[in-house]
Amino acid sequence: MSEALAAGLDRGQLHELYRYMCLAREAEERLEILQKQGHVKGGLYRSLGQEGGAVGAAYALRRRDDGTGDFLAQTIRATGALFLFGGTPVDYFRQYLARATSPTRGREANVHWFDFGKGFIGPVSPLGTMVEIMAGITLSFRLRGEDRVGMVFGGDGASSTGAWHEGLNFAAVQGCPMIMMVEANQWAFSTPTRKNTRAESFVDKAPGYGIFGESVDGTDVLGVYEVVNRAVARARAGAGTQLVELQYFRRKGHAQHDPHDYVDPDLIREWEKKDPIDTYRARLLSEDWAQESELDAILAGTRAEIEAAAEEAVGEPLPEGLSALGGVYTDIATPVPWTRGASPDPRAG
Amino acid sequence: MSEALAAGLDRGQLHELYRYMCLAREAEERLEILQKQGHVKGGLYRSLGQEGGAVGAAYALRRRDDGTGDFLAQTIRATGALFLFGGTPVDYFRQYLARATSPTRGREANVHWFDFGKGFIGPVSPLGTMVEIMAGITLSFRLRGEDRVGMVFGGDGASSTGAWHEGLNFAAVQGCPMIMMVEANQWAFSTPTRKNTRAESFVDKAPGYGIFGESVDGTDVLGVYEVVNRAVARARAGAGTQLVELQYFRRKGHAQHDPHDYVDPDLIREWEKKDPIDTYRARLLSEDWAQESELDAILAGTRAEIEAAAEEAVGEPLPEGLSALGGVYTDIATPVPWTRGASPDPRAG
Amino acid sequence: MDAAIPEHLTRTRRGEPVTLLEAISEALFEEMTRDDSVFLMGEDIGAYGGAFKVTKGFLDHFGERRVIDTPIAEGGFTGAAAGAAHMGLRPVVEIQFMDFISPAYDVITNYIATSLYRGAGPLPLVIRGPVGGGNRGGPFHSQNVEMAFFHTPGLKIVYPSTAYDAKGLLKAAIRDDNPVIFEEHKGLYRAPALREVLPDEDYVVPLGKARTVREGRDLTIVTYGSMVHSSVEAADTLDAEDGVSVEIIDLRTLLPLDEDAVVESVKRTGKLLVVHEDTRTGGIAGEIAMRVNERAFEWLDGPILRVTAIDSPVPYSGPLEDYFLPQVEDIVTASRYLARY
Amino acid sequence: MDAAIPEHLTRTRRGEPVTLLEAISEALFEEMTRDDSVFLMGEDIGAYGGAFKVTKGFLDHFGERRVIDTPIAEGGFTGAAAGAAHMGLRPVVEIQFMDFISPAYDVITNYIATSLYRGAGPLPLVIRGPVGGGNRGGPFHSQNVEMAFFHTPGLKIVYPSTAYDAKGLLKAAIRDDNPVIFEEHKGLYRAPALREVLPDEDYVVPLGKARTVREGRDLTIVTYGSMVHSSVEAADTLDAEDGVSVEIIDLRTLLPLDEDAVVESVKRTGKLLVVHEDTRTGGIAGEIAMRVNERAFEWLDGPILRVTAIDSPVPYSGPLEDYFLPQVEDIVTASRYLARY
Ligand SMILES: Cc1ncc(C[n+]2csc(CCOP(=O)(O)OP(=O)(O)O)c2C)c(N)n1
Ligand SMILES: Cc1ncc(C[n+]2csc(CCOP(=O)(O)OP(=O)(O)O)c2C)c(N)n1
Ligand SMILES: [Mg+2]
Ligand SMILES: [Mg+2]
Repeated sequence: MSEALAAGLDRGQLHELYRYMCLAREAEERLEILQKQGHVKGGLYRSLGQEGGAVGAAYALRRRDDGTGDFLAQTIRATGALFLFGGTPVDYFRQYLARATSPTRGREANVHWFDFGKGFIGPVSPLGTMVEIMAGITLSFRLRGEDRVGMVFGGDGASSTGAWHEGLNFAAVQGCPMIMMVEANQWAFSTPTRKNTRAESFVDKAPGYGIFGESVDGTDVLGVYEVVNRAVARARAGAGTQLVELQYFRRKGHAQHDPHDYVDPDLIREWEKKDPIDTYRARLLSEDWAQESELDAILAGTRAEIEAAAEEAVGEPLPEGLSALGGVYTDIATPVPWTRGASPDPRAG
Repeated sequence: MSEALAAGLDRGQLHELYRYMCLAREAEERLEILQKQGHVKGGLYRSLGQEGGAVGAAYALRRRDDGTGDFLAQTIRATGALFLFGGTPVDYFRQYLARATSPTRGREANVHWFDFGKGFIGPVSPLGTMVEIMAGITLSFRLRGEDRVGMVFGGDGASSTGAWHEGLNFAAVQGCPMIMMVEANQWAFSTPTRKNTRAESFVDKAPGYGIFGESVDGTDVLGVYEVVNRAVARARAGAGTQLVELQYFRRKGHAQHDPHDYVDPDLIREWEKKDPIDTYRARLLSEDWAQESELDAILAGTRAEIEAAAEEAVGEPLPEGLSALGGVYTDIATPVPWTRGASPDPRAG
Repeated sequence: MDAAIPEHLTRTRRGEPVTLLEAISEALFEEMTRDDSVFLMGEDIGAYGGAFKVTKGFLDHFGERRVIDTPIAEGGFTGAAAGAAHMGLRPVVEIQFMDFISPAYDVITNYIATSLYRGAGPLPLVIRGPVGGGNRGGPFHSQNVEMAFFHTPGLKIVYPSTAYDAKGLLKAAIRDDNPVIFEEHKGLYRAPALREVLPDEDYVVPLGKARTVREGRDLTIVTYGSMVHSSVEAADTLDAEDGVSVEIIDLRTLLPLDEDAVVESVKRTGKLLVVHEDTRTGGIAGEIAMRVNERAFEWLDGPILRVTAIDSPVPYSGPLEDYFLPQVEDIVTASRYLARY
Repeated sequence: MDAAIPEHLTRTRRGEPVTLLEAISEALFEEMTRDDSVFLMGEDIGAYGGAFKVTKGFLDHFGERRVIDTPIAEGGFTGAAAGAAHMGLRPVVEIQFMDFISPAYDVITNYIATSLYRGAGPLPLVIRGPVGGGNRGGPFHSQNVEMAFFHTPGLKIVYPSTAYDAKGLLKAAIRDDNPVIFEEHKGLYRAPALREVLPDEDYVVPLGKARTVREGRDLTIVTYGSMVHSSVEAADTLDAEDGVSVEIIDLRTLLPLDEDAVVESVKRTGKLLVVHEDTRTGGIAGEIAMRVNERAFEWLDGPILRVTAIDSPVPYSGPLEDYFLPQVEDIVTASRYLARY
C-alpha cells in the first residue's frame, strides 16, 4: 500500500487522480440528465467502474500543451483519460450535444475529437483502427528519435478485429513505443469475452507479438498507475511495444439505450463494491493522504465545473446546415447542390 | 526412430509418403523446364525443401472421394499435399499452362483449384483469407456433428494479416476442428520472419487464441506426421482448433523470377543437407523400411507419371476467349460486348 | 396460432400490419423454418436479438447452432460464412451497422464474388444489415454501402423500400445461389407509415425486377430505399402544384439493375431523374445514365439529372445531416427543371 | 553526375529517355531528397527494391528509417502511415499489387478519407502500386482499383499514362495535403514506346487537370491509363480508314474529375465515348455520362457510349484475358458507330 503511494506521487498528485475520476463520473452523470431532457443527439456511453483504469493509465504519460508530449487515443470508456489530457468538459458536452462550437463543429460525436497540441486523438467507430493509427504515431516518434510514447485504449471485443492485430503486430515488429491498453470489461455490447476470445487472459496474447504484457486490477487507480508507469518507462527506454490488460467490469449497458438485462444483477452488485472512486476515496482517507473535507471540496469543485460546462454547451447553437460543405478536401470546395442554388440550373455546376 | 515408424504406418504407407514427396519435387522440376520452353503463363512457385511438411501433415487427414472426408486448403508450398488429396499432376500442369481443360477452365492459376468431392480447396491470392474460409468449413462440420476436420496451410508472412487473425480467432472461439499449419519457411518473399513477427516462435501465438500449438522440424516427414496426427486426433475428438508450426526454409526464390540474392548461399547449402526427400530416403534404407530398388522404382514411376502428365497438358488447347463470359452468376449471363456483336449496336444490349 | 413461433413474429398470421423490420424478421424466421441449412451469424444477434432486435427470440427458438454470436470480426465471420456455404449451408450474416462491412470488403470482393467464376462453386450467402442516414448516427452509423459493391461482378445487391418487398426480397435472396448484399434502411425499419398487412402465405419478390410505384407521363424518377418515399412526396406536390405527372420506379434490386424497366419508362416519359440517398460522385445514377444513353438516347427530351446526398462524410449534427441528405424539396426542384425543359 | 544518386536513377540527368517505371522511381527519389519528411513503407521495398523494383537502391541511399519493409498487413501499415502523417511525416505507401489494397479498404475509406472532415487535420499520404491487366496475372494481380475509392469523398485518385505525367503527378501527389491513391499500370511500366526524355528540372503535373492528347472534331474519347494508348491507336485507324477526327482526353486524375475539360470537348465534338480498362458496370464512364448530361446535354449529337472490360473477374489464360479486356478494335467499332450517328 505504502509501496503504491511511494510510486513517486505526492499528495497533490493523489488528489489530482481523485479529481479526474470524479470529473469523468460527474460529466457522464450530467450527460444522462441532458439526455433525458432531449439534448443528447446520438448514443450515450458510460465509463462507470472504469474511471480508475483510464485515469491511472493516462497519468503515467507525459502531458504537454505544445505538441511535444506523449499521445493518447481515448475511447468511450476512457473519459477520465481524455479530461486528464486537457479535453475540457465543455467540449465534451458540445460533442454530445452536436453544437457548432464543438471541436469537430458538430461533425462527429462524443469522445471522437482531437487536440494534437495536447496530444489526444479520438477514435473512429470501426473497432481496432486506432491501434493502426497509434502504431504510426509512435513509429514517427521512433523514426525521429523522440523519447515520446503513445497509449491506445481498446476494448476486449476490439481485440478480435484484424485491425487490432495488424496494428499491434506492426508496432511490435517496428519497435514502436506504444502502450496497448486492453479494457477487459468482460463485455462487448451484449457479448461476453469468451465469445470474443478463447484466451484465458489478454496477457496471453503478448508473447504472440513478442512483446511484454501485464495484467492489473482496473478498479485500482494506483495499481494501474504503477503497472502502466513501468510499461511506459520500458517503452520510453526503447523496449518497444507494451500490452496492459485492465481487468474490470462494464457496470452499465453498452450505451444508454441498452437495458443491460443480459447481465446477472448480482454480478453488477459485486462490482459496485469495487467502485474505483469509492475504494480510492476510502483508501486516501484511511491512509491519511487526504481529509474528508479536501475530497469533498474536490468533488464539489468538479460538480460546479461540470454544471457550468453543461450550461454553457446547452446554451450554444447547432451548426448551420451549409457548413456541412467545407473541409472534405484541403483545397477543393464541395459545391452547393444545384437544386439549392438561387436560380436552380444544373449547368451552373 | 522406431517410435516414429511405429506411429501406425506400415511399409506401404511409408513408401506412399516417399512417393508423394517425389511427385511434388518432380512435378515442380518438370514445370521449370516447361517454363523455360515458354509454356507457363504466370509465376512459378517451388516447394523445394517443404515437401515433407506438406505430405506428412496432409497424411494425417482422412482422404475420401465422395465429399465426406477431411478438408485441405493447400498453398503453393504444399504441392505434395494437393497430390496426396487426389489433385492430379495433369490438372496441376493444366493450371500452370492455363489450358481450357484445367479444373478452372483457364480462369485461375497454379494450385488455385478445387475438388470438393476429394476435399481440397485452392487459395485466393490475398493472404490469410483461407483461414477464414476453413474456419467456416470446419464450423459446418461442428454444426452438423460430423467428425471431420479441416487443415489450412499458410506462410509465416500470412500470419501478419488481419484475415489470419480473424479467421483463427473465430475458429478458436467457435471450437472449430481446424488445424492451422504455419509454414515457417523463414521468408515472406524477400522479407525475413523477424520483420513479420517479433514472436520467437509461431507456437507462442497459440495461447493468445486459447488453443494448443506445437512446433516440428518441417523437413522430417515422419516427425511432422506424428505431431499433426496428434493435433488431428485432438480436433476430431472435439478439442477445437490446433496450431502446428513447420520449421524449415524456402530454398528457392519466392517465385522463379526472384533471383533469391538476398539470402546467404551458405544458409541455403546448410538446408540442402536437410533435404526432406534425401533424409527420408536415407532413413528408410538405413532402417530397412525399403530397399534401394523399391525407392528407385517409386521415383521412376513418379517421373513417368509426371512426364506423361506434362505431355498431355502441353498438347491441350487454351480456352476460347468467349468462354470468359460464363459463370459470373449462376443465373445471369454476362452479355457479349455490343462492339463484338454481328451488327454492332449498343441498343441491342 | 403456432405455439412454436414467438408471439411478436405472428402478426402476419394474425392479419395484423407489420413494420419493415418485422417483415425482415418474418422472412428470416420463415426461411429458417423452411430450410434447416439456413443459419445466422453476427454480433449480438443471439440473447440480445441484434442491435435493432431483428432476431429477437431466434436464439431461444432455433438454438445456438443456428443463431451464432460472433467475435467482432466482420471479415472473419463473413469469410467463415463463405466456408460454410461451400459445405452446403446457407448462411445469413448480419452486419451490425452496414458501415462495418468495410473490414469484410476484401473477402467479399475477392473471395466471395469470384468463387463461382474461379470454379469453386456457387456461394449462397446473404449479408444484411442496417444502412442509411437521418438518425444522427454520424459518419460511421449512417452510410449506404451499395457503391462499395456495385462494381463487383458476381454480387447481387438488394435494397427494399416497403415491408412487402423487404420480406419477399429477403426470402428470394436467401434462396438465391449467389451472394447477396441486403441493405435495410434503418429510418424505414419502424416507420409507422410503412406498416402493412402481408399475405399469410409464402411469397418471394424476384431479385432483379424493379417496381413501378406510380405511373406518370411527364418524367421518370428512378430511385430506391428511403428515397422512394421522398420521391412519392415530391410527386404529390408536383401533381398538385404543377400538374406534372411523375412515374416512379423503385429499383429494389440494384445489382443486377433492371435496365429494361428503366429504359421502357424513359421511352414513355422522355425524361429521367435519378434520386439516391447515397453521396453524389460515383453514385448509381451514373450507371443508370450510361445505360439509358446506350439504349434510349433518342427518346430523351432532356438531360438525365440526379438528386443525391452531397459529397462528404455523413455529419452528425442535425442541421448538417439534413443539409447533407437529399430532401423532398430538392426532388421537386429538379423535377420542375426537367418538366419545363 | 551526383555520386550520391544510384546510377540507374540518373538517366534524366544524363538526358536519356526513361520508362514510366523509372519516372516513378525518379519522382520518389527526388521528393525524398527534397523533403526529409517523405518516407516509404511497403512489402519487400527495401533490400529487394519492391516487386517491380521501383525502389531499387533506395534502402542503401536513404537508410532503414525512410525505406521500411512492412509485415504483410496492408490495413495495418496504411493505417500506420496515416498515424505518421498526423505527426507531420509524408508517407508514401507501396501496395505490392493494388489488388491487395482491399484489406486496407476500411482504414482508407473510413479513417483516412474522413480525417480532415472529422477535424483531425489534413492527411498527406500517397498509396501507390501497380494495377491493370494484360500480364496473365489472373484475378488477383490484374485489377484496377479506382472504383473502389471513386465514391469516397476526401480521396484523390491519379492514374498516369505517360512517363512525364507519372513523374509530375507523383510529385504533385506527394506534395498534396490530401490522401491520394496512385495507380501505375504495370503494362506501361517498361513499355519501350513510352520511354521519353524528361526535363532535368523539378516539375509537377497538377492534380485534377486532364490533358488533351490529340485534338479532333468528330468525337471525343475520354480515357486514362493504358487505354490512352489503345485509343490513340484506334484514332489513327479511324483517321486513316474513315476520315474520322477523334479528340482524346487523358483524365490523368480521376478524382477530382476534370469535368470542365470533358464538357468543353464534348461541346466542340458533340459526341462522347468513354474508354476504360476497368470492368463495365459501375465504372467511371457512368459518372462522366452524368456530368455531361448535367452540363452539356444540348450539345450531344449522339448517345454517350463506353468501351470497357467485361463484367467478370480477370481471367488468367491469355485468350480469356484478351477477351475480357477492351481492345483497340472495340474502340474503333464504337467510334464508327458514334461517328455515323
Ligand atoms: C468493426 C466494428 N464492428 C462493429 C462495431 C459495433 N460496435 C461498437 S462498440 C461494440 C462493442 C465493443 O466492445 P469492446 O471492444 O469490448 O468495448 P467496450 O464497449 O466493452 O468498451 C460493437 C460491436 C464497431 N464499432 N466496429
Ligand atoms: C494481402 C496480400 N498482400 C500481399 C500479397 C503478395 N504476396 C504474395 S506471396 C507473399 C509472401 C508470402 O509469404 P509467406 O506467407 O511467408 O508464404 P511463403 O511464400 O513463404 O510460403 C506476398 C507478400 C498477397 N498475396 N496478399
Ligand atoms: Mg468490452
Ligand atoms: Mg514464408
